[in-house]
Amino acid sequence: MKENQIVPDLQIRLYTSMILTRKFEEKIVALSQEPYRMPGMQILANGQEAVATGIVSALELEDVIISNHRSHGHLLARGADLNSLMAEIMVKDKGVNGGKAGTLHLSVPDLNVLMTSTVVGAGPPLAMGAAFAQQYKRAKGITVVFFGDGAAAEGSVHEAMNLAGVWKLPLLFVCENNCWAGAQRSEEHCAAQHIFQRAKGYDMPGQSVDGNDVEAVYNLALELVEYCRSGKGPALMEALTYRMRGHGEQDQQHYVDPGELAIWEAKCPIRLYRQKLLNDGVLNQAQIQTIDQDAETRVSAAVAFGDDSSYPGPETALTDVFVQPPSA
Amino acid sequence: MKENQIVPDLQIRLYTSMILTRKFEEKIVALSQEPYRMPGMQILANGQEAVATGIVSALELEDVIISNHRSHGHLLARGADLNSLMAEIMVKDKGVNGGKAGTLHLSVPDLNVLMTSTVVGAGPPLAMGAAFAQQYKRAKGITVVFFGDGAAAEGSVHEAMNLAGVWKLPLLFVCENNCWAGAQRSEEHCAAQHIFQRAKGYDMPGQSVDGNDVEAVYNLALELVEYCRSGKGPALMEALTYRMRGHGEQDQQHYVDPGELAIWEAKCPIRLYRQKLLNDGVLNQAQIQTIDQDAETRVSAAVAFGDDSSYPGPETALTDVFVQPPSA
Amino acid sequence: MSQKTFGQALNDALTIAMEIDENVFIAGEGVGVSIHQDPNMATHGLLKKFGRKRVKDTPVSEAAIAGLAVGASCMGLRPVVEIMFFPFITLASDMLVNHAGKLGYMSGGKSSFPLTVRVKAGVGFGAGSQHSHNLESWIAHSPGLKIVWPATPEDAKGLLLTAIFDPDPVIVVEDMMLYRMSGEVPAGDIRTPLGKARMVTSGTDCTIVAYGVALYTVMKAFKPLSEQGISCEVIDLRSLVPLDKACILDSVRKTGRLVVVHEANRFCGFGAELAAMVAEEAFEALKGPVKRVGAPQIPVPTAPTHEKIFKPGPEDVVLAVRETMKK
Amino acid sequence: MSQKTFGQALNDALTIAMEIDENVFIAGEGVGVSIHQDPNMATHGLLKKFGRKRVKDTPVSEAAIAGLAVGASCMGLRPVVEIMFFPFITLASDMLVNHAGKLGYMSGGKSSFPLTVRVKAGVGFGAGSQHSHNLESWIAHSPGLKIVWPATPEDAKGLLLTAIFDPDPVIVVEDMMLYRMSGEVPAGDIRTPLGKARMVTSGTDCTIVAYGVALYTVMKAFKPLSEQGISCEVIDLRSLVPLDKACILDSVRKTGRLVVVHEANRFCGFGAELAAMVAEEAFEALKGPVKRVGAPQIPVPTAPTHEKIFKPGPEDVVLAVRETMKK
Ligand SMILES: Cc1ncc(C[n+]2csc(CCOP(=O)(O)OP(=O)(O)O)c2C)c(N)n1
Ligand SMILES: Cc1ncc(C[n+]2csc(CCOP(=O)(O)OP(=O)(O)O)c2C)c(N)n1
Ligand SMILES: [Mg+2]
Ligand SMILES: [Mg+2]
Repeated sequence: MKENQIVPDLQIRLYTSMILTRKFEEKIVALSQEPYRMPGMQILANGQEAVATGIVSALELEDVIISNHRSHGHLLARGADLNSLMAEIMVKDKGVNGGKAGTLHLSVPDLNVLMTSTVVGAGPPLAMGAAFAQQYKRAKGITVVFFGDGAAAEGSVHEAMNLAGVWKLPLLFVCENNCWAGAQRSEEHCAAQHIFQRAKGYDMPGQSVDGNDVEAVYNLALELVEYCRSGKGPALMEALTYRMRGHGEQDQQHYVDPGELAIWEAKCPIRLYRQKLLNDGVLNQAQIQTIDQDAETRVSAAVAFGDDSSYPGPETALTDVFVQPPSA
Repeated sequence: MKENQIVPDLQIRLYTSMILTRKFEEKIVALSQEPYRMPGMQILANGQEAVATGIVSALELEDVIISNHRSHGHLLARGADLNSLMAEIMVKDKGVNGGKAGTLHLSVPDLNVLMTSTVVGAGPPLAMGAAFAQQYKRAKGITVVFFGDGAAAEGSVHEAMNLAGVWKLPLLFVCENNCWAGAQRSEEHCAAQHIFQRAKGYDMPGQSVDGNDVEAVYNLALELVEYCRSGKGPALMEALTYRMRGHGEQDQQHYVDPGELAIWEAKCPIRLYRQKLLNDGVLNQAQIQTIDQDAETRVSAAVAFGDDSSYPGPETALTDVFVQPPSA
Repeated sequence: MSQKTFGQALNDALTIAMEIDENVFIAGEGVGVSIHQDPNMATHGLLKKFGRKRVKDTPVSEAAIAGLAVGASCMGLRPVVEIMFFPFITLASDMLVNHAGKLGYMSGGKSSFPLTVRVKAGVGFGAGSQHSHNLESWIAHSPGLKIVWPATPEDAKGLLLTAIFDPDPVIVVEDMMLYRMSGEVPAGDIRTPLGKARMVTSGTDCTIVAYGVALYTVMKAFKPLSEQGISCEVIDLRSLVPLDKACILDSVRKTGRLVVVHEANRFCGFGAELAAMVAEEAFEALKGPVKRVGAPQIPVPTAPTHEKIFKPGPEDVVLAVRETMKK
Repeated sequence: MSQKTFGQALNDALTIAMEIDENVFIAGEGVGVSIHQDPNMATHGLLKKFGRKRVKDTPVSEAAIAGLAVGASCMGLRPVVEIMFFPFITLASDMLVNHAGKLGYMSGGKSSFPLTVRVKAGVGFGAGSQHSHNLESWIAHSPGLKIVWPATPEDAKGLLLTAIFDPDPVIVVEDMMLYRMSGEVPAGDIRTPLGKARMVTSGTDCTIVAYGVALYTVMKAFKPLSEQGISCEVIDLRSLVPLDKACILDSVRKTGRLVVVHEANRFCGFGAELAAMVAEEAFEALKGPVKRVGAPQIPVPTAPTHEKIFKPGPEDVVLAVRETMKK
């Protein structure tokens, strides 16, 4: 069972998870600047680490996670192996999906990170299916799906919320409201001020939380996960946060007010939490340094692992289309 | 301008519109029982006349109507020509759409009944487009879209409500909640108790009304139409009513509790209104009889008109695919 | 063996699948309680037999129905979901094409999606183009999806059972016009293999390939053709993906001619694939042009007079065979 | 005439259309404010020029974007909406196929839908199969929809302008890999007629039909083929619906051979239609098998090594031509 109190041990784990994600993605930033190192689009959750860490830390391993295009934090918080994750992001054959997923479609079924869809809004109906399976099998696990404020405009999200509400599925909807969908602000894609306000229309609890406060996220997640697990039905959680590096690594954020960026920079979930743990005496400078250093070491090792593996062989392009391919 | 008070003249029009719809559809019931008279599926609004009449009577002719599979009432309330309507339902060449629409896809663009889609849930995004055109052209009209409680589960409805909310379009969403979608009850397809409860999630007013009380429908429609027309944005109206003849004419309603049917039979919007007008001295028995008789006469004439026309000629099967067909 | 309608055979398959595997469930609009009280409906009586846990009436939400199937199948269940009419596949197409068909591949083989989608097809019930629109070529064009189309009660049962227990996503198309057709159906758990066409008649002059209800249009043309001394080899395709290429190519190598018949629009229809394949891989055997019989490029019309124009008839098949024989 | 990139040519077309007709507006995800600050994007700078009334950034709601176009066009506007990437057409497909393509027909010609949908296609940017999936054969199979696919900056402009002012729904496919390609583009309001293919080279041995970026793959094969003494007639299709059948058939009647090239999956791809049509209508002229060059039946892969397997290259074109010449 998860701690339902914030104890130092947990606090250290929360910090460690966030800093690992940050270092991991900072490395991707650096590599993206080198030509041909990082094929495809790199879409990072920099600034949103507290959401992934806070929520995934409140889950049991049997709980299923469905992720979206901004997935690295969800996977790392779940404890995915850094090496095979980095290799996959580099689209290499030692990657967790053999170089067939790339950064956008990572899945680690062994860890119940069941799938990642980058069709915006597709996660919720998929998650609804997973949660149905849990209910059907009377499993203890619940399903958590991450989607953005932009995704909330897709019809599929509505269908999934409605059906989950009717069938009372063990499904936690997590909307990471990072103020943007591409270059559009939330006000341009969301009619209501808050996405959690829709919950009432599906007869489920809906709450919002400061998504840059990892303990607040953790606490609310615990409460709502418990609600879902108890069989009462789905719940909707909206985490208010900010996307610090723009939509993706190609995005220069020309449309973003630098003042707004500075405000959120000051609210960096990791910096704030580091300060809090120092103030509260949970960790001292040296211990922080060790943790940070360790994260960097692991990330470097992961890159080395990725570098050490190759692009997948051409022959594997044709496999895995079917489990049971037509006999030729 | 529409009367914003219920005056006798209006009351008589409301009654006349409802009884005309009822007689029209009762004739379709009768003809459906004869072989080959009524091709396709006949889906009737028997019992729901007060919704169509109440709302459409609160509109101006410049207002656009988007209808669904249960469309006859919407069209008749708008004043569509009975002859060409009946001929179209009989799929004849003198039908309003030349026998290409049939009962399910009637459109009378001259009367601003712009289109009818029988893809459940498709009306709202289409209507959103029409309302956008009105806003774009700074037209005075608004758009009204009719959809069912079942349709409210479709993602397209959510997308349309959200976008109409963001853009503040002059669009009245009318959900005819008749307790059923096919053989499923509202509770099986709607997570919340009321569909109007979703309005808050789109920052629009949402209200419900007794859909069997034509004056109540008219009054609420007036209020919400005025809201939409004034440029404040969309609104959602839920009319609670009942589908008396089942989903369509093939439906024997084996799954419907006869007790429930009896309750709603007693709440027949036409019977109730007739009684009220008699009680209030707005009409006497003889006047009622004249109106009813007149409706029947018009309906019979329409059937004769339909009978008098033919199935469309085979050559017309190939036209109207494109306005500008490829030059051969 | 017993005499069953096509619909009863489907019902039989669903019953058996649910009996032998706890992980099979069915879901869709009205699969439990239906407005029809008709034993020829595939899901008739299943709610009573298996209860609300395993027979799920859903809201009118095609994307969610398909999403349910994708998500639940990835968790090890075997969902059998229904999309009521073929044109509504559009609403489920993101889930089917971009998810069911691709996520297994992108997982590097770590995930699988053993789901089945039943969908009703067919022209001729006067409801017009929003209820009738055969889109098999869309599915067939999408990698990672299988699609089968039974023409007989026996295959209805055998293909549906195979589909349900296949480890990949399979779309099973049910021709509405066939539900009431009767035929011999073996009892028990029978499986018709995917990717094996059925030789209906063997012949020497022309190969005719069809599937679903179009097969019967072909059979109606068979007699007049025989009378004209033309010997046709008729193939019931049964499975579009995987496709029994060998059967078709072998037959054309023998007859030298191909006519393909389906109810879908001819332009870019599945017949185009068959015709192209033969013109590509059995060209040297061809003695006359390949011919496609299908609908003209118009939406499915509503009026009976127009439906006739749309729907290929036996006379169209005869004409096509005669034309390819002329050369 | 001036030198413009493909993207600038599209931008030019949109600008002109909006200048000459008040009823033209554009809508889509990021068509106003974009994460890209790139003059080679079709909608670059339009928000600044035409304002928020006519340049509408939308929520991420593809069905609603398409519904907006259908509803607004029926009211007399000329919407030009963008669906960001081709696989997301699935989400808009009910609106496009069941509504834009059918409602005019079912109205008996009373309504029309002069809308344009711009969609980005293409393989080779490493985003995998949920962002890359060319589905032109879906659109082409759907009655009532037109679809064009420019390969040059001039056609990008001319076809987009024609599409916008065409009275019917037109899908304009934009190959992402072409946005930065430069070429001569005439100034002013130019219109490329729909349904007219462009003869790129004339030749005597083999007809090669391609569209979009695949045309350049063909051109890369042209030289080695010439060197081998094979004279190819290359046709840039430009418009898939309406289709310039006469151009293709005439060419094949001259050369006796057909090779079709596209980036979409070969199975049930648009090339199947072209191959079938030729095998049906110009059979007597064929001297060798029709050949289709396209992607194998797998989702668009992510890894560079896999993308190479997927994407047809000049060597595949050479091989196909040589194979049909052999017979
Ligand atoms: C169906 C679909 N439409 C459009 C896109 C392109 N796209 C990718 S991410 C994105 C914005 C999503 O915004 P949000 O859901 O808020 O997530 P965030 O990027 O902010 O994390 C868009 C429009 C897509 N991937 N899928
Ligand atoms: C997209 C789609 N799915 C399913 C259907 C089949 N269908 C026709 S009407 C109907 C029920 C609709 O219920 P509701 O919206 O409440 O309207 P009502 O029939 O009660 O007026 C269904 C499921 C359809 N026409 N379109
Ligand atoms: Mg966002
Ligand atoms: Mg209803």
